[in-house]
Amino acid sequence: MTDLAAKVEAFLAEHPPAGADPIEFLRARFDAGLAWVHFPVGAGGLGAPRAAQFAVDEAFAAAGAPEAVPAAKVIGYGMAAPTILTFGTPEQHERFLRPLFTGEEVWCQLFSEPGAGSDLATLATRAVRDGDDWVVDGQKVWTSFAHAARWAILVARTDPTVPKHQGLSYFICDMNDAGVQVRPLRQITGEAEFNEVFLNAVRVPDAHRLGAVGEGWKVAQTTLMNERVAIGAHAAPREGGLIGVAARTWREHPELRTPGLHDRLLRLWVQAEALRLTSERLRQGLAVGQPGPEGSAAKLAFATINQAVSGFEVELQGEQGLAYEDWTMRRPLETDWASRDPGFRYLRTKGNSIEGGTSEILRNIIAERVLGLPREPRSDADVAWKDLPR
Amino acid sequence: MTDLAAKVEAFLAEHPPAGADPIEFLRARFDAGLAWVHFPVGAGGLGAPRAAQFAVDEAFAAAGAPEAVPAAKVIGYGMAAPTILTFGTPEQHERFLRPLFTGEEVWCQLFSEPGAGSDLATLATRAVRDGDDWVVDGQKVWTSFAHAARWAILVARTDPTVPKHQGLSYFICDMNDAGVQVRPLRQITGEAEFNEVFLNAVRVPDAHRLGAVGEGWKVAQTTLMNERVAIGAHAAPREGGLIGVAARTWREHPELRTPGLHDRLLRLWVQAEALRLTSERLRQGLAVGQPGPEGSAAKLAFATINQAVSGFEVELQGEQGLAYEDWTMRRPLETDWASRDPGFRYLRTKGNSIEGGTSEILRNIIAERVLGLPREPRSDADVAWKDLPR
Amino acid sequence: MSELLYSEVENDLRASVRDLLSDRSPWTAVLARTETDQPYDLALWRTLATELGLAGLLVPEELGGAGASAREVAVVLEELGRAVAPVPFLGSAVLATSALLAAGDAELLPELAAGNRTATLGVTYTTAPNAVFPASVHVHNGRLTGRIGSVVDLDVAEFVVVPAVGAAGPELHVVEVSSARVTPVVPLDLTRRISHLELDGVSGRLLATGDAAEQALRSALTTGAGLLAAEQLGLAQWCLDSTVDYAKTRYQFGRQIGSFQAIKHRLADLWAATSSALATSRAAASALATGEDVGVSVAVAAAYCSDVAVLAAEEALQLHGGIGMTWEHPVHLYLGRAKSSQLALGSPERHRAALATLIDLPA
Amino acid sequence: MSELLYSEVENDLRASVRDLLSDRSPWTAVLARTETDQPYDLALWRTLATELGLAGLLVPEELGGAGASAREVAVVLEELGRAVAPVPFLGSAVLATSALLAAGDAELLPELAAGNRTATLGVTYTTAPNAVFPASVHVHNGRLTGRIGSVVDLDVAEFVVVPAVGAAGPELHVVEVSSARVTPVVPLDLTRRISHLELDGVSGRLLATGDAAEQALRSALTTGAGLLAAEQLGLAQWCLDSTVDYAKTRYQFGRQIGSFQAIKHRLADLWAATSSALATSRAAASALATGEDVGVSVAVAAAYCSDVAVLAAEEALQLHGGIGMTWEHPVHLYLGRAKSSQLALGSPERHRAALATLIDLPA
Repeated sequence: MTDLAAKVEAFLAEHPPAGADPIEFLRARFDAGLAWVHFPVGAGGLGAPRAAQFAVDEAFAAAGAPEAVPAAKVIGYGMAAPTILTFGTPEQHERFLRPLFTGEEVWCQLFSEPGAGSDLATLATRAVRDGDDWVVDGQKVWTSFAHAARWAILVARTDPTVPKHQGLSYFICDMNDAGVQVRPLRQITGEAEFNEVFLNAVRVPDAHRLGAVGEGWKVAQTTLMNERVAIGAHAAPREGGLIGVAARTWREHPELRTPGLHDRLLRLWVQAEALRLTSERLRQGLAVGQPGPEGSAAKLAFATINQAVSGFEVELQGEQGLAYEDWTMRRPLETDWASRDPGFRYLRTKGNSIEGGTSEILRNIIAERVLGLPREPRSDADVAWKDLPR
Repeated sequence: MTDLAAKVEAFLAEHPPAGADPIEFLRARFDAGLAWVHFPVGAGGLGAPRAAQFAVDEAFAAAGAPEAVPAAKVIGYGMAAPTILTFGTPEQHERFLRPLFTGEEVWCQLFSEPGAGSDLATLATRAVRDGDDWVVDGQKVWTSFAHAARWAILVARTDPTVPKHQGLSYFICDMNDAGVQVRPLRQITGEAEFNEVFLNAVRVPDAHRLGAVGEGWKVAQTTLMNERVAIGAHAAPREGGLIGVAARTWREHPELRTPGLHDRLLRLWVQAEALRLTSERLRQGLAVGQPGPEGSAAKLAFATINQAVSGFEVELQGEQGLAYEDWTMRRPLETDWASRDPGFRYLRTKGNSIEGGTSEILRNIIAERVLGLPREPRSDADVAWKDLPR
Repeated sequence: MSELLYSEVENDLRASVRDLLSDRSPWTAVLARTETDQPYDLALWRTLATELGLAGLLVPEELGGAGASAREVAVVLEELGRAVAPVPFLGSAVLATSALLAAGDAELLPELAAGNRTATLGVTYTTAPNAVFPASVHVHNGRLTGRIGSVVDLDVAEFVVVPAVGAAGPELHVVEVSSARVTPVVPLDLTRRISHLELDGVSGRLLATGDAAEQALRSALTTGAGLLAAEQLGLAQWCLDSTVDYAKTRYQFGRQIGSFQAIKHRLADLWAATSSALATSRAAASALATGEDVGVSVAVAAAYCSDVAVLAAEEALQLHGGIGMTWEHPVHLYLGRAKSSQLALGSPERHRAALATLIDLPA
Repeated sequence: MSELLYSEVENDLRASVRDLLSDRSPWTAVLARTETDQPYDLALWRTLATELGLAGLLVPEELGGAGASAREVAVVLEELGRAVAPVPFLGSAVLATSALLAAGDAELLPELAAGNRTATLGVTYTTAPNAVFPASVHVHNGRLTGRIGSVVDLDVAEFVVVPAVGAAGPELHVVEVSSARVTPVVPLDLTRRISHLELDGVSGRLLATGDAAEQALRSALTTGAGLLAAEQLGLAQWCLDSTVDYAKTRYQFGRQIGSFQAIKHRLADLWAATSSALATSRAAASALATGEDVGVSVAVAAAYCSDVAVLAAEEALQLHGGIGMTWEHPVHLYLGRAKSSQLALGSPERHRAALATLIDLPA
């Protein structure tokens, strides 16, 4: 048994998960350095190698240990925490990481704007220095958890006279500020998982800046890289994704089967299994400290297979595929993939190739960073942001 | 009956096709202005509208009239004749058009080079003025009929110090010149339908120039446009293409059928029929003087369907698909699509998306000329040819 | 070979329908209507039916119609598809009208042609032309009892042409919708409604029996499938056009996104597919107009255009990026219509299976 | 969950095979050999078999082999596929060896493992693992008579393991090729030969009968199909790598063609497909090594990698443009290998059909 495994065992012996108060348990886990073992001591970690975290998480999960609310994880764990760790001051570590880990404080991300999607660096939200504060004005979009969040990671333009990547800075924004207005953004499913966030003279103390003024792009890259490392690197059982739902329908409804749909289903099943194995291989690589570039490919394939399977599902339904369960506008904190109807999945999966980096951008990334193909000639790299065509 | 139809009828009455000497018949047809009725009087035509040619060709075909050898048509009829007509002097019309039409003189095309495929304008073959002649040195490639041709249309660089499109001139090259060396270019099928042509101090009289010095690109555009107008605009019967071969195999060999191949065959059949109807619609439009942009799409779809059908055919064959009829190097003047085996078709159709404009270039053309999408930023337009990166 | 170009008359017809729809039924209006209790625009429908006389296009002049052919109906459907217009044209002016025409009705047709009445065909909307005659409604002593699920345009129909089985076999009846129970379904396609129909000893007017009833139903479904292809074509064209427009006006990385080669190539491929869809749709409409080569032409158009419409709507959404995922953008109306239409009047696979028989390519 | 990464030992094995092949079997040599009367490089085969000891990888040490597993064999096949190396490794070291191992042979295996002899499996190369036991060869009085079409690597084999039907059912025999008639076939794949085998009252050595014979054959075919996926993976990787290299060095329009977005995206998609092919191939090799989850893993890898190899070779040809269409460029060697391998040891559809049974997704 490794040292770390022994530490986890000792912790679990001292803090039996069964019946434990989740927040208290998670606070203790943080304080024991077992939140993120690759973080430094005092910041929820033990300075262990990054790869060690897998085994720790699995041990806690196996013991049935309490976890933070799901809304805490996507942005908080996946993006805010590593960024705060890398660029934050000791005071910022102290203030933000523990309640982030316990889920007492939910985080959201204020990056995308209506005019800045794939080209995030062109964003227009302005932050103007005013004494010890920055005053922020602008509009953000596609913000999950905004209506539940206490804090946001925010990128804003602090200098419009320099090329777009150079004029950005990165802040922690208080979502309780009176100038923050959150409106649900209704999607084509009828639901509003996301929000629009309007920032109107929001005051952000300079002490809540992460990284230097003008280095926001560099900080944001850390956030986004951590997002992509996490994607796809999870162990999933066979038929764990949407293909499982389709396979179940096939098994339970012989009357819906046709020869053409049969071959399509089998092709999709093979594709889904191939993606599962690809993700598993990525996970095995990360676990031994060999991160592979398959993360971008996994996200790309995830979107493709989800869209193909859900389109297939609607067709398999026949008459029932003409119907839709419910167009009511709701504001869920998680996407309900499995229990909604095929029509919902058909519409919702359309977002998989857009959210978190479009499939087109991912293909560029693979081509340039993995295959080493040359960038396209660029016209916008040396132009002051304010002079860009738009 | 139209005037033109009456003229054709009178001609056929005077020159009964049955038993006629083909060359004599075609000379008479040329002299009667019924070769290309939209050409001027004296150049094989009657100054009729372009669209009128369809009915004339159909009437001659219906009467079983003699035709020129196939090798005369692709380059001679499709590309050389309209270019000579548009840019040639009366002397050039007089010298070249009649034997071109009768097939007594076969033509080939010296455009592509090893370094200039999709980017034809970057070609490097040099033509240097020497008295009344030009002296041409360079290497051309993918030249059909070169070993059978009397004349070639040739584009060469007459000024390397200006941007690439501006330094070209267009010539008629004598394939009997001692400096012309033709070597078969063997393809992946084992055959050599094409040739490499090496030009070593070939002398071309200035009287054989088409268009002004430096205007070779403009002249070549006429040639290429005429090529593309012709593609796809033919009436074909249902199952007329490769799909007919596959369908025949399917009907004759029940033992090869599987459910998955069945759905694939039907999808391909629908696709082939859709392409046939698209081409038919293009033809109907041309016949009433409404040329549509579907020509590029037809060529694109032709390559796609040919490749998909021939790949399917190999798979349908099962064990027999492992075999290949014959790898012997031959130099055919026509592609033998129907009587060769599926393996030959599988390999040969790979060229359909490359020859005469790659599918990638066709998509650019459709996007820019049909859909009006913006060109990509270009770096090579204002650079002297000699300074281009390569 | 059928005539695949548009005639001048057809182009004029298109222009008048397009003008009306762009004036009266912009997508903002269509979207706003979807969550009200009047998802159909019946005022627009009346204008189309009576002022433009489109409800009676297929009806002979002696019955008060325009005596036009499937070719003109196809042009109208292209425009209705382009606008995802919420009117019961398909159910009333195509499906019910075709069934009544084939069955030799002279009573209801003049009313439909005049735009006084609206009808639909009482079959599940997924029914393919080569399906077996439906047996879910039975006739006893001249009264109809049974259930038909997911009938298109039934919400706003006053009459429904119902296939039923009597003592002597297939029958076709005209039933007043007011005498039946209608249960609306929440539809994936927000712009076209479906409802379940229940008949509990309802009296109908007998239209046809036996082979005549079977043939009339098949004729209506064949016409419907062939002409639905035209609607799918129009839908695909809207998706292509609006995406091309967006790609010219949306800037990212300092360039119009339509200048990126990957996007150009996808739009070029979509244009090529749409051009071919046009050719197949025209061929089907011509075949329906002349009666020649109907089976193959309709199966090809239905199989091809169904998938092109879905592809076009999916590509439109993807290339619009985030904005296309929002409720307040029209792409989802087209996506829902395209995906539902793919299931309608025979899936592509079903049409290919029909084709297999017609062209002798058995499984 | 099986181990999907490469071990250090496997990486070392790969390096030594790759070094040897790049030294001894560059594509120019492979191409030059195709039209000679020695399409196989038997000197190279001897080096691989004896000096590197690769012919006996699957054979236990007590029979003179390396006692390695399918995982190591897969690594070798990746490299052989990458080089389209003309050696009878698949026929001898995989198919015949697996059959002999499963049948408990101790006579020929040491000879094969030592590289003294070469063998193959007497089945038509398209035979799938779940095919019925072949009945084209019959046994009477211990003598074999019949014909087997398109046997892989038979040209250079000295022994062939022949499935035949005797009085009591399935049997497996070892036959000396010199006692049979061998008719070479002109192959689509210039780098791998097939021949027809005719036996006319030939005596063989009986290996197994009944269920044991059936299981041995199925085991050999399953191992073959699962490991052919590794060869297809290597082939796809060569196609990807060489196309990426070409795209970086070929200039058109003043730019490397690899800077055009349409080409970048296609290569990115191909890389993603190849990465997934790797994962499925590794899973199949691990399953064959451990005996766990063999059926599903092999069917998935065979179905997936077959199509990825064809895609990779087709994309390589297209993105090389004209030069790829010429005989003097290696792409066509890979295209012929990929397309033929797609048919080999069960088509993708056949493997999907096998899968349907295993995972309970019936037609």
